[in-house]
Amino acid sequence: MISLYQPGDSILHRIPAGAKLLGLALSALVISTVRPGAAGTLVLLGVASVVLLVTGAGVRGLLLAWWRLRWLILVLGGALVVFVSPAAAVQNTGRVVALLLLAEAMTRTTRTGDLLDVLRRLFRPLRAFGVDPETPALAVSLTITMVPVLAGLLEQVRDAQRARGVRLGVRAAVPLLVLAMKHADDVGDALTARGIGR
Amino acid sequence: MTDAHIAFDDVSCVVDDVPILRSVTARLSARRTAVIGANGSGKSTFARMMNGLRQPTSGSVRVLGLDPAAEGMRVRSRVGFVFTNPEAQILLPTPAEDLALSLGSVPRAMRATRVEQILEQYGLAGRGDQPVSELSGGQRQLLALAAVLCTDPQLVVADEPTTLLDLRNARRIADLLLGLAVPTVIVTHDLDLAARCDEAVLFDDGRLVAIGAPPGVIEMYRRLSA
Amino acid sequence: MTDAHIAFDDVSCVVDDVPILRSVTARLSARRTAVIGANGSGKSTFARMMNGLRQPTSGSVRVLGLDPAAEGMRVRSRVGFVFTNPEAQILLPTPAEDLALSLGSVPRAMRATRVEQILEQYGLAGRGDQPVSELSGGQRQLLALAAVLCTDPQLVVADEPTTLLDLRNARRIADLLLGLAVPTVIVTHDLDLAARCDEAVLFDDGRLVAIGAPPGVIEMYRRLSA
Amino acid sequence: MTPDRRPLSADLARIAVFAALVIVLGTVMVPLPSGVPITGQTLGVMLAGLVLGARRAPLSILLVLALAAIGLPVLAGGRGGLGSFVGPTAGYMLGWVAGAVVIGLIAHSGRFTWWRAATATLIGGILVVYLFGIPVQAAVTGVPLDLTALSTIAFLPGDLIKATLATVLAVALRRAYPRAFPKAVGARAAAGAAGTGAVAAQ
Ligand SMILES: Nc1ncnc2c1ncn2[C@@H]1O[C@H](COP(=O)(O)OP(=O)(O)OP(=O)(O)O)[C@@H](O)[C@H]1O
Ligand SMILES: Nc1ncnc2c1ncn2[C@@H]1O[C@H](COP(=O)(O)OP(=O)(O)OP(=O)(O)O)[C@@H](O)[C@H]1O
Ligand SMILES: O=C(O)CCCC[C@@H]1SC[C@@H]2NC(=O)N[C@@H]21
Ligand SMILES: [Mg+2]
Ligand SMILES: [Mg+2]
Repeated sequence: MISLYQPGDSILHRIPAGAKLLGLALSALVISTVRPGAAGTLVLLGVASVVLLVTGAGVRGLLLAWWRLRWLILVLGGALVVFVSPAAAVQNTGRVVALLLLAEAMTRTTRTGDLLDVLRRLFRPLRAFGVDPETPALAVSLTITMVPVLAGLLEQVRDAQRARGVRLGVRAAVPLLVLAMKHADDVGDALTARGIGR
Repeated sequence: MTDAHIAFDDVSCVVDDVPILRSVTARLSARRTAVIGANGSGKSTFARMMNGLRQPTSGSVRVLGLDPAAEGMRVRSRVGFVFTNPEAQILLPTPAEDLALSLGSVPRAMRATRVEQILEQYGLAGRGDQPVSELSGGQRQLLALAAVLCTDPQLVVADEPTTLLDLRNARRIADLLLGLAVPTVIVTHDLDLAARCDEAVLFDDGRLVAIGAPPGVIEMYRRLSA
Repeated sequence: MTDAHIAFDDVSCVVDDVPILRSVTARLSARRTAVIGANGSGKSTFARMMNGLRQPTSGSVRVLGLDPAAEGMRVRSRVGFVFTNPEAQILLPTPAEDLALSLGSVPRAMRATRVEQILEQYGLAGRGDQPVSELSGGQRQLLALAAVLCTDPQLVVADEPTTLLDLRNARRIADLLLGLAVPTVIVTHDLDLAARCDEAVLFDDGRLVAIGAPPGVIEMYRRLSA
Repeated sequence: MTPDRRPLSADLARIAVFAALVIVLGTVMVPLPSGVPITGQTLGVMLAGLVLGARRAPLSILLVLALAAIGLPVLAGGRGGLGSFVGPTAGYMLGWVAGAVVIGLIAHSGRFTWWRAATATLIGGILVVYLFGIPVQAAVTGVPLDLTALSTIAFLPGDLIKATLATVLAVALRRAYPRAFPKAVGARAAAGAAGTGAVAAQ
């Protein structure tokens, strides 16, 4: 699975992951509670765009980010203009877009591994309840390993249908689920055998 | 040369810029053909092309006179394919259901009786309604084979069908496959099984490097792997 | 008899009212022990009990002087277990991460160097950060083995570790396992591999029916399967 | 109702495999202009609830959300990143977690039957998810609540199909691979500590 991380050495790349995460959470809180007016929202959008530019996304990356949000902007904005008011449309749509841009900046500049470490730290208090903070992090990695395996199983089931000249349609999910559960049980044994996860 | 049931002509296959078959030309006309070679040498890819499960990037494949790429359905209704892992091949929860799936062309009223017959014939009598996951490895491979053979294929391709089996089950499946009246292609790492075929094909790094009587080809494989 | 690293004493195992091991008594003291027998005869169950992956319904199991049922963690930290299917054994997305997981006890700072060493040693140099899904079958089995052996186990149990491999890869893994200095138990359908061990154990229908020098035990298995 | 007592860590792999399943199902999606897509992932949520039960299923969903949070493209159509948690779909994702719990509770409240599974997916997989999703969507987008609620009609046909599918598949899986399910309440008492119980005991 390819991470959405983009290597680089901008300021945002160098700020620790935990700090960025906290920053994003705080911005989300502030933006949605303060509810700046229409003008304020436009300033906010400008700031968010600049932040994204600073990550090294370039003008092209920035435009692309906006382009991906086009439907949200058009439809949400449109609905709000029709049903509420143009000012509300700018305010509310702008708020959502600004937050999405900030989040994209965060995602582009933070390595998966660094976020995993944050996750580990977040889970550290769990130790008091007898949960190993490594376990959630391990589960995350285990899932990443399993996605291509599952895709491979899907292919096996597809091939089996084609080879046998039958089309199961959605019923094909049954053999897929069986293979997936079998795989899970094998992995469970391997985990136990390696003395991990408990 | 016209009676070859399988003809590969300068077939190459490239996946993600990596060549996995390189200019393979082969005419198979023996009743029983073994395909041998190292892990990743292209054996399974070669076998899968016989059934249109994989398509060549260039070159032409003819199977029973048909082009699997263009006439996939017709080829597949004539070619039976057995995979290594029976688990991946059994599509429905119980043996009876799975066999009935293969018998789509048999009138519904007769299907149940036919299923019973087949179960009996493959030593699975009484297990028709048991969850497939509770069958033993050998029983599962027998079921997978039964589900393929009961459609009366005109050609059978098997990709390492005995790998997970013990002596008796491996022999049983091997005897079944080698005893078929229709042409049979068997991909295998079991060189004793390969030796029992009429012809052998050796793959190395995507190339067909030898084709001929099994003893010589097996000897060459041993030398290559030394 | 006190130097047996594995001792089964009248061990039975019943799952859903079906007996899968019946009163097995065995003392293994050879450096390399092969376990052979038909599909479903109980070999894997026997092997799994050696590190507490399965528990007996009755009887006692001692491994390296410990009881796997009661001291699971301690036994598992001493016993390395290798499965047939490398896919299920590799737990993390890349070889480097997977090996690092095994090296939990090594100080963080030294781990990366150690990982590089191990990759080198198992012919996987330079592949540390490649997704596991891009490794070949043989490379995956090597990685799985490396992840187990790098923890310096005092006993190694392998359940059909070479089944899915070609001649060269199978030989490589077999040589690795047979060359270990610690006691090794190998479940296998490959009788050539079994013949290379110092002792062999034969299972039939949940019963241990023979234990002794490999040639005799293999001969008996052949007769049983006839 | 006795919840399954196996240690959670013994089921780490199952929890992960369902997370992976939800991720793979994300490739089946229809983007809608509202920013909330129709997605195959709700089918995964329902299956997780039915198979894993009330304790493990939500962990599976949380795993997917954690992966999304650390920037992997695991949501419908390959989206991911923290944006998803501040956008209009945030509530639905929260609803998946709660829904998985409810599905598990209902489906495993007695012997596993198709009607229990169906009830579970309808209530937990649709009602609960919407209950969380709609208010958050309305709050984030500023569209009035009633209008937002009305717009979810677009999801209803798909979600009803997915509920049916999840029910049928879970019942079939139970026949094909009985081991996948936590033992039913009655059956467990009969089986006692033997067999699979012994494996779990350690
Ligand atoms: N879908 C795919 N995508 C990328 N590479 C593939 C794919 N399928 C096969 N390959 C590669 O093609 C090569 C040939 O694969 P193939 O399965 O034909 O080998 P094989 O001879 O059957 O090996 P084995 O003995 O291990 O079954 C391998 O290197 C494999 O990694
Ligand atoms: N979890 C389980 N539930 C029910 N039956 C099981 C389970 N695991 C194993 N069995 C049964 O126990 C018996 C012994 O299985 P085991 O895996 O030990 O055989 P084996 O000798 O390793 O066979 P193979 O050569 O096919 O690997 C088989 O009949 C099998 O069906
Ligand atoms: O991918 C996401 O960010 C979450 C998407 C949430 C989609 C909701 S869940 C309930 C309803 N049914 C659908 O098919 N889509 C919506
Ligand atoms: Mg192959
Ligand atoms: Mg076994």
